[in-house]
Amino acid sequence: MDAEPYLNRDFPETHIDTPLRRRAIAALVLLLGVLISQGCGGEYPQSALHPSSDSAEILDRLFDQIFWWAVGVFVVVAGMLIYVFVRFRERPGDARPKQVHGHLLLEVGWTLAPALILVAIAIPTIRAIFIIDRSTPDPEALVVEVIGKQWWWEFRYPELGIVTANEAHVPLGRTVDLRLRSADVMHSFWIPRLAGKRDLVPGIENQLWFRPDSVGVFHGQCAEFCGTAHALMGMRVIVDEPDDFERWARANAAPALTPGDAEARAGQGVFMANACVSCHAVRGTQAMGQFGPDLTHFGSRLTIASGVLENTPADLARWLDSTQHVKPGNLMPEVELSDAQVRQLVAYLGSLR
Amino acid sequence: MAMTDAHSTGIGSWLTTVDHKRIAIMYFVVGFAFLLIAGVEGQLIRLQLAAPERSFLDPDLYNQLFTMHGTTMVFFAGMPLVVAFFNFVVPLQIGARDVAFPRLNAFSFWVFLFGGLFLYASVPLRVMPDGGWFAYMPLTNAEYSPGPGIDFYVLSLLISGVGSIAGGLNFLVTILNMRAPGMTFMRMPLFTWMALIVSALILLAFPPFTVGLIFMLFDRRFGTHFFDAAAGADPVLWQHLFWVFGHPEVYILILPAFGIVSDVIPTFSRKILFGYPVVVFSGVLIAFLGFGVWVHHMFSVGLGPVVNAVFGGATMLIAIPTGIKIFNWIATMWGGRLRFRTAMLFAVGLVATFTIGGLSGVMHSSPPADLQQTDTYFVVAHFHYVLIGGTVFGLFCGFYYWFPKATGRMLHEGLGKAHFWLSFIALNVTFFPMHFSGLLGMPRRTYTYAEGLGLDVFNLISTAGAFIFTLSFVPLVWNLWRAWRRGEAAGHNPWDASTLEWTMASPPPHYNFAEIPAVDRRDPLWHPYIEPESRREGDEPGGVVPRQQPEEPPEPVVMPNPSYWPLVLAVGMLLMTIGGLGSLGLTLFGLLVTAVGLFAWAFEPPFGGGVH
Amino acid sequence: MEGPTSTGIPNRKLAMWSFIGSECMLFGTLIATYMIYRGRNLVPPYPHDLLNIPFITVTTFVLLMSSLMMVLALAAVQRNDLRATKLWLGMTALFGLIFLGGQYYEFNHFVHEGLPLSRNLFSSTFFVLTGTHGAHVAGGVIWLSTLLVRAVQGKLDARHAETVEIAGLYWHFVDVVWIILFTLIYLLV
Amino acid sequence: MSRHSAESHPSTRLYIAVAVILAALTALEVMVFYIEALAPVLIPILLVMMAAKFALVAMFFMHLKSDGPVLTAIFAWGVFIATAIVVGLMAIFGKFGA
Repeated sequence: MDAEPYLNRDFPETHIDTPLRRRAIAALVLLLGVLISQGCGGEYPQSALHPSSDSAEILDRLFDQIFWWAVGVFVVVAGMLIYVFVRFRERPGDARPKQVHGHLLLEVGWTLAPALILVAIAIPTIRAIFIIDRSTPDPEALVVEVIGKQWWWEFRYPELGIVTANEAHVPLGRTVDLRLRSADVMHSFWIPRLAGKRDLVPGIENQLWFRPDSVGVFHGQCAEFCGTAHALMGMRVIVDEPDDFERWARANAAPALTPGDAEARAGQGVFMANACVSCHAVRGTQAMGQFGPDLTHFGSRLTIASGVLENTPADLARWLDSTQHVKPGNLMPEVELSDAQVRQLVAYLGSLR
Repeated sequence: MAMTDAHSTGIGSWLTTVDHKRIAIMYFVVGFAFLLIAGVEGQLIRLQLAAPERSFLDPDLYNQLFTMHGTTMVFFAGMPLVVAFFNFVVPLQIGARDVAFPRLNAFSFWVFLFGGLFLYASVPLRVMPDGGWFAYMPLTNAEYSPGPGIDFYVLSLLISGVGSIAGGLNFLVTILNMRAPGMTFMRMPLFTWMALIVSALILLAFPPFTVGLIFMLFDRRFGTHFFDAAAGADPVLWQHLFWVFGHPEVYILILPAFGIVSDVIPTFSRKILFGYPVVVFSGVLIAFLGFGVWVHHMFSVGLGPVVNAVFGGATMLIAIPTGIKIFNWIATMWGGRLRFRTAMLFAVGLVATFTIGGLSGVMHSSPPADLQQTDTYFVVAHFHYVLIGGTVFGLFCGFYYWFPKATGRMLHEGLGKAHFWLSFIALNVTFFPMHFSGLLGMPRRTYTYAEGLGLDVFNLISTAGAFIFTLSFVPLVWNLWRAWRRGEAAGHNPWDASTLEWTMASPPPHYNFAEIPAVDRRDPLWHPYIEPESRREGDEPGGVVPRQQPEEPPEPVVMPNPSYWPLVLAVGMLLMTIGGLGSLGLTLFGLLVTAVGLFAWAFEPPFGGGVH
Repeated sequence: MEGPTSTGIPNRKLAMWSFIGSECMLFGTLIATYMIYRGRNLVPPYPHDLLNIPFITVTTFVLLMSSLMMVLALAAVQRNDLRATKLWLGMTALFGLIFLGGQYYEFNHFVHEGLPLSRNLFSSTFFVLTGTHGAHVAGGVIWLSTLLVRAVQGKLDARHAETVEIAGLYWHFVDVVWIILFTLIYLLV
Repeated sequence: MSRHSAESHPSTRLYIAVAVILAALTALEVMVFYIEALAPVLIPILLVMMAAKFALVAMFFMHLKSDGPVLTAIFAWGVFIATAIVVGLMAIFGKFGA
């Protein structure tokens, strides 16, 4: 509302636009500067512009090509527009301009030129489609089943006998062949630095593949609106050195460790005596629930609740205490637990490494 | 009797009016109100996203807000505002006294209004739909969305869809059949041309959506299995039906804006449109191709390389006719005498910003590239550039252009320009950063985002831009108020424009044309200026074109009678719709009212009473 | 105000044809759904368990003949033969009613054989597709009945030939749709 | 095109002839359906006959043949887009081959 006194004045018709336009252009230039400096530096764990696999690299290179064509077209159009504004602005005493109906050659020209640019875009596009949209040709690929559920991810390694949630480990340099399914509604699997999106459709198995080319923790999340906690349906893909991956796979294929210290043992008792077991499985115990994430090796994970919290004792206690506050709408009921029970559960779950 | 009706301004006269100009005003007012409401919803969304991990809105409310924002903008702000311009401008541009079916026109308005009111009844009841404007199955089935929220969505779009189809029918027949003598197709103003194309699009695009909505309603209500994977169905079918409609819908929203700009740029360049036939046929081509590209909303579904390649290619083709339009607009300005009135600023603003939106569109016409862009803020940026930079700027352009004709008052240029620059800046500040946030990993429809993803700055700038948007409405409203209090008289043709609507007084008399004009060329009002060498074949150099309509009709004019029955019919349909929430009795009663209204309508004489 | 039109086609007739064009999309979408889901039904009963082709051939024939009645009614009203107009209009509506009766019998039979609307994918697609068509027939019967009443009242003569023609266009279109449905649903099982 | 030429109106005979052809085609369709030997070509035969019936009704009963190109264009446009959508959707859902 502070613009009111300024606007209250009756402007002569041309008064406002020159200074305001200059200011607008200045603001835009400034903004662009900020954005570009922002876009090029810094840490972007979920960026499509920083590919770390062959598959994401193909998409990024294609995007780059199209982007520069687009910039070229924009420069031409904007240049013409600016020229027209400056050159053909009406001045006092101007006569009516010469009337022109059209120009065949020009029309043909600006039909053909975009068509040629589109051909230049279409050729690499089609080449990329027939690489990306097919199943991987690599027979050595590591098959990982991904099952999207409201609002978390289940990962299964049929060859290795591993079931885990929200965090998938994969070895560096080996193609990963994902088989995507949904347990309920539409989801979309998206780890921008490793691959483009692929939807998880009820009743259909989709495929997606990539071969990671650097070690690290890659962020991803569900990209198809899937209900209340859609925003908090995150995941991590951890690319390990092959040796580390072997170690992880061996450990995770094994049944759960029996807790050593007393507090953790007490926590196991709490876990088994409460509703936890009806939804969660801890292989090697009588907890065999299938509805929630498999917790057999929960202690080895980086995050809780599909990437919402760090997997620290304090955060885990917070999660057990008020799941609905941490991740509103999620399907884990809030179980009445005493502080001591929470402590014991934290110890138990932390021991499941 | 009817003669007094035509001139009275009481509430009854508005409820029974069949005058296309009054219906246009009602469409405009209601559509504008919905635009403001949906704008507030968008502003709330931006407030929530101003910083990471805010808890200003809880997730359910956020999901409801973005659903209502999208649904309202497309169906209850965008379309009615487009139809408001059809209503006001088309009969005037083709030299007609009204549309082909005046009562059907009133009916279209009432069902649209009731559809919108019905949707917003979910707000006080706190059961707003929360499945997105696209309402993907199976999230929106009875299992995953048990409350009545989605039913509000389905039913309100079903009822307002009836109004849209009726409107499409009306304008198709009006433009084909009601043209003044001599107004051949290739002499029609561009806005009328685009209205014709859009009417055809509405007729062909809405039925698939209607069918999809009925399937959804039946799945939710009667236990059918249209989208039930467990029964052997494929929930992706909903996406197909939705986008078979949804993509033409985009053109339903953008082509009228193209039409407006194609009329405004020549006027303020003092130069006839460059390549008229090319601009017309590129519009036809865009509409035609629009039916063959729906899968580009679904590249990540996994339909296979062949399907994606075919639809990606078809999508790229659309860039050609779109580019042709832009180049022809620039060529029209080239060599002209450009007067930068507010309407012209919005027109040129459209050319600039739509180009950006079009180019980002080309980026996701490439299916592999789109796999990184779809469902992210990159797409949000794209379609806001297209829908604000295109549709909304086009509609504002038309608003500033035809306001003097509609009201007889001039708007203030300074305030108008303030409005333009604020909204132009706001558009770019709000949506340009979203290209970055999208590519850096921000998915759409998320009520929050984590810290440490590098998205904070972009989101903060976007939110700031949204505030500028809100601010941009201040000079607009001020301008309206000022015009109402002390706007200068507009006269017949304040812009020295070339088409028929500028031959009559402002505002036009209720019969529009005292004498139906005879037309023998394009841009009839400019023919004295058009040099002989640039005249087209068939233009008679000395042809007589009425420069100005006479004050009074030389002969009595028979106008359509006002009628209550369109309103009654619409009320009947509203009752059926409300009954659709679970009361069979109410549905049947609504059916009865509808039937009564229909019969009374059929047997009421449409013309005769209103001799002027 | 209903003067000569730019195309020479009366407004209402042009509107009816445009509406029919729009209806093509409505039925097209319904047909597409039926065709896509053909053979995907997982739960019995299946189409070939229930569809009775001889029976539906008879009702198809009745609907086809009603189209003949309809053009005869139009021809009659155009030459101002009111007796024939009443006869043929009445026959058209009657044949439409017989078709609807057949459809009622068929639906009822299916439900009794264990195929209510919500039974499976086949019941969903079949009932909604043929039911939408049936609703169109029912609307047409009501429309023709009002014309018949007007004719009996003596308020329908050659000046209203256009009204009859438009109702006829609608009626024939509904017939055309059934020609397609008959082949796609019943003969291509 | 006299409107008052009483009973033996030429168009009446035409309409009856069309109706007879329609009935015959319908009978033929059902016969074809029951002839085992035609099973491999059943679909194209039925589709051709269906299209023929469709065209007969549209051209003669709905008078498209004599009513001029505008109405034909409007109708054909609707039929064309609808057919394209049906065929396109069926192709996407793998209904042809595969």
